[in-house]
Amino acid sequence: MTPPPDSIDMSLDTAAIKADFPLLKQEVNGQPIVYLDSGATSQKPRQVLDTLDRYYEEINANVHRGAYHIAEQATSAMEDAREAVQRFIGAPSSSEIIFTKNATEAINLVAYSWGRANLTEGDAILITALEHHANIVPWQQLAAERGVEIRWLPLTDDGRLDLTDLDQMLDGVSLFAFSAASNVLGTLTPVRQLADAAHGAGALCLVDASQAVPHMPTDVTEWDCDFMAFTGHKMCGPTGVGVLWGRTELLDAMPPFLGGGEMILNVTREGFVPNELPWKFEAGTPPIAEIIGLGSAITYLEAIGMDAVRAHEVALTDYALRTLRERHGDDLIIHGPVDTTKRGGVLSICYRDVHPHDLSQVLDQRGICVRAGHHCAKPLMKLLGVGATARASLYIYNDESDVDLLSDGLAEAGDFFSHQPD
Amino acid sequence: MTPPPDSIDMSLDTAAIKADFPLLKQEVNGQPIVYLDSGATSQKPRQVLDTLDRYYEEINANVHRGAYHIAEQATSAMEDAREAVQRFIGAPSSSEIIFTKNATEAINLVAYSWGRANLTEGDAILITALEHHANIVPWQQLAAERGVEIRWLPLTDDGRLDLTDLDQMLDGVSLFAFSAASNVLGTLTPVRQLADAAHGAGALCLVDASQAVPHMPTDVTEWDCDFMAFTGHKMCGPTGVGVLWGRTELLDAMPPFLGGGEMILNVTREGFVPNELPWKFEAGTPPIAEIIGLGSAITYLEAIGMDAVRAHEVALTDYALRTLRERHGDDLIIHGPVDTTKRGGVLSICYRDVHPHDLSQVLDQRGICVRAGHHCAKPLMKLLGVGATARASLYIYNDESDVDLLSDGLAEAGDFFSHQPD
Amino acid sequence: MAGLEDLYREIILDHYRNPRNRGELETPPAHMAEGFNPLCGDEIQVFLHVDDDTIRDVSISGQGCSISQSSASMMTTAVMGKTVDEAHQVIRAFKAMMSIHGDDLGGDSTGEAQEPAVGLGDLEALRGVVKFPVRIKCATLAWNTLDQGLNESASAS
Amino acid sequence: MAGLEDLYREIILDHYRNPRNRGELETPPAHMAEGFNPLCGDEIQVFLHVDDDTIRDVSISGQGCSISQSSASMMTTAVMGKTVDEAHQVIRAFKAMMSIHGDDLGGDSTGEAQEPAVGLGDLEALRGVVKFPVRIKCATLAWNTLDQGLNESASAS
Ligand SMILES: Cc1ncc(COP(=O)(O)O)c(C=O)c1O
Ligand SMILES: Cc1ncc(COP(=O)(O)O)c(C=O)c1O
Repeated sequence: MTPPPDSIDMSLDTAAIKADFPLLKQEVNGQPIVYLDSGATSQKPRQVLDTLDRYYEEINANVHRGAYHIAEQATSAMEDAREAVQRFIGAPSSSEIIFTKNATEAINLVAYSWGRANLTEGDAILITALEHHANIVPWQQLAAERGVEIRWLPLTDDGRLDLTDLDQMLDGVSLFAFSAASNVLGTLTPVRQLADAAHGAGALCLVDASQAVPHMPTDVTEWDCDFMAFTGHKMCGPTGVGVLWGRTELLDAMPPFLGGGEMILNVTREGFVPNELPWKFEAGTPPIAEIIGLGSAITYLEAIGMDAVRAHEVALTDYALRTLRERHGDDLIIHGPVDTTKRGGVLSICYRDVHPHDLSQVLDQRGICVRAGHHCAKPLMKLLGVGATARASLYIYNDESDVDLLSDGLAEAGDFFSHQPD
Repeated sequence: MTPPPDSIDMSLDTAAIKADFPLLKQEVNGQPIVYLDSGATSQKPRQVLDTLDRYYEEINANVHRGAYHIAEQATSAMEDAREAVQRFIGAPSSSEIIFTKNATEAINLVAYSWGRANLTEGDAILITALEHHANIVPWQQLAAERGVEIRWLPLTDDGRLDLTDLDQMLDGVSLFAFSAASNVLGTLTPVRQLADAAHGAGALCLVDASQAVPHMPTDVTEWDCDFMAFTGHKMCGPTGVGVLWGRTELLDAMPPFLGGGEMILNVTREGFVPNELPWKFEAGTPPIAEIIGLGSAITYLEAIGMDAVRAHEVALTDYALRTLRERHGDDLIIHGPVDTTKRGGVLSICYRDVHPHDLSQVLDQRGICVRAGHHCAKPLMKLLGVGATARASLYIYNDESDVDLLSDGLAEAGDFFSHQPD
Repeated sequence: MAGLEDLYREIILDHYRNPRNRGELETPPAHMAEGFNPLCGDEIQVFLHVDDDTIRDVSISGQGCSISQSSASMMTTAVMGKTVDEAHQVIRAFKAMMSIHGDDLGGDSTGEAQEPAVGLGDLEALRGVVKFPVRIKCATLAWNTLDQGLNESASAS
Repeated sequence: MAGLEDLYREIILDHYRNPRNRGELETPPAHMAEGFNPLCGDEIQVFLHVDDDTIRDVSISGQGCSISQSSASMMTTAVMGKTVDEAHQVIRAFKAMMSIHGDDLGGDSTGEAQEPAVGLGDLEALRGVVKFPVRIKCATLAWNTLDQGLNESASAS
């Protein structure tokens, strides 16, 4: 919170970036759209949409099966995307990149395959108080089925993980599953430190990086984690594709999850022999166009540079925290860490006593898209003592004007709901 | 096999249809592409690609979560697609339409959720000798885990189901899982009769309709089946989306499968309350664009009319069987039923002693796309006594000229491989 | 596009700011039913004291947006003192008003198209909600919970 | 785009039509290793009689396309009578030739870029296969199976 008050060094040319995103040219109620819900899903640049079109218009064919020309091209485009993902997250081998339909399936894959094969009554899993349902419910399902204990790492008052008792809580734990970045509080967690602690206690760790991979450089080798999950649609990619990364030794030892075509070496009436990695975990026709589209999204983000993406979001988040608090003072609560180096551009807002749902309705009237609700993190909402928040989340195409319009919208909502009818 | 020998009543205007498919304008080796692999995946019409573009350019937003304008539009476009699917397959309620990533996930959903909740040691499942791996492996996984018995309904010599001992084989069976149409032999199975037999024996039935829904009118109510699975990419839709339909009573009683966002009503530290149908089975961000694209594919097919689609394929298959056999005589084996009213447009070919892989390579040189391999049906290949076949599969955009080119290509491949080097 | 005034009528804001029949009733004799809106996190508890087939008392607790809270408040005044049958009629009438666009996905949509001839009074103010499909679930939350509560207390007695 | 003649050289067709060392060996003393090409359904059995660190006899059964069958046939003539170490060298050289485009997805691709200096003789005829990426798995199937067989018979003895 120390930069000079008025001029900000925006490392990105947001005007040029915005121009790449067709949706951001839309109008709502005659006003240009102000998209502040990238935490739910990002918009897609022209470049990614063109990749999808080209795929369908030029090389669409089922992969790994045909010896003909376009089938070869589709297969190699898909495998190129796998290598793009590998590079983007610093994975040692592309055969460790498993494509799923979203981050949720990626985490479920671990819960079903690794979890059912390894955990029984008396074992324990540690998660944190700020997890998304995607990193809670699969473990609760496993817990209910197997009698596995779930422990919850608490938070500090400003929404960071409270590590005071971490080692103690890790005692006897088989898996520590945590988010790299919170989709409600913006909190960035100290992934490497948590992974080290897990390993020190003999536990594996799984990182839900759904809110991190789109926003900053990611390196699973540096993180030294064991599994990592993220989702394509939050990082300029299409819907319908997610990624599980895992260490080869672990993936090799795990039984298959979904069964069907592609994931087998041989099938007889007596049984089947699973395929090699990564295909062992990719049953059926993969989301081919979507995987190739994700590869294109990675190319797009790499051209901007993930360091620049992060720098932009730090600067813009800082601007937002500063100007919103200056203008709205005590009318406004923004949850999560105040230090912008410890958080991402996710602003969960409570404004006066206006219910988040009503707040977002008023903002929508001005074309401002924010999300109201529990953000699939109900245990966290309970901890925060709220039923819902309104969440504005920032990305590469947002700039100060978006924040200023949000600020105006908050003031209007306050006026509307506090105006006395009689 | 009784139509007049030379003039065929093609009910479809294939030239106009072909013009809707951008990929079919591609050239391979300077020759127009001849796409005969729709059994693996179909090509996509301009109309579906436009729908995808419009979704991403105008209303892309995460569904069921935002109160803002484009989120409402995205949600209602997705739910409209669900109603389109409901109508298309004759389902009584749209809440019985569950979107998955492909047919494979749909069948796995039943195997994991219904299967694990209901079957134990001593129970039995009946499948058939012509199943795709997607309808074999999930049951083998379940069988290995639970000690469930798998029975295989045999085939007649011309590749139809041999129903002689059906009732006996159904004795003690909990689930009868079978394909409505074979992806190797083209065989259409008597779905209603099989469903009645299953119910008569107290078993449920699951229909893998992946090769049926794209090609003919489908009505699950008429079929009187219990579960039905199919996949979007084989019916002019995008990759990344499939469908499970199931009866409400069954789906309601089943535990959730994948856990995460969307599929819950409430989550506390103690556990979760599953959502209502269909969302209970749709964890995480759905393949939104893909679902909407599938809706668009259905609109496209409905405009043609599924009766007309089927009539076209019957006529073209008949033309193909007739002309190929006339010209190639004993050099050619086409597996499966000869009666075109009992089969779809899937032609699994063995030509002289040319290996299918080599055959498809020669065809590829002429721009003809056929698939060589086991078609994810290894137990069936073993029964046929072949390691692989070359498969040409027909769809709405194919016409006689495609068949004629295939026929020429077969002759060339024969020449090439029988030509003696010395 | 519909404007904010279509949604937030004065009478709605009034019930939101000054909710009627707010609080908890002692259980038993009252019965408590709980409802969730999984989309926005709203939770509601409906307390119902049914005696001799008549709703003797009804109250609301929980949290929610202006639409869900005002709908709940108006609902309490609409069904207070009514017989269970009459209450079911009001529930049907209200739900019919909320489903003009057939947005209600659950169940089959045959039949229920016509609005039963029950006057809705103040509740008419919520008619504008159907123009904001996402908010329909807010408006119907209390009603679904009441319905559930009536069924539960019927089967309990 | 590469033409058919790039793929189907005469020598390949010759080995396909007249496969060398086809058949089964008695096990034991021979060892049998089995390989699958999951993409096209090809299956191969490699029978290996290794004695005193030398491949005394090798034969092939199974089914496959012209590329996989001719590659297997040439392989038998290339390794027959060779020591296990020499055989490994040929395997490495052949696989290096087949992976010029780095298409081999499994394992890390560091290091192996250079081709070892082992003459491949007739096997050079298979060089054209790399222009047809789908067929690389056909050409390498026998070799991977031989590799596996050598390792298995080493650990068995
Ligand atoms: C009969 C049959 N069942 C299931 C499938 C699996 O479909 P998907 O790969 O889209 O899951 C296919 C297609 O490959 C098929 O032909
Ligand atoms: C932290 C976090 N984890 C997991 C998810 C789930 O992603 P998806 O819905 O794409 O599976 C999300 C997004 O909703 C998220 O924010």
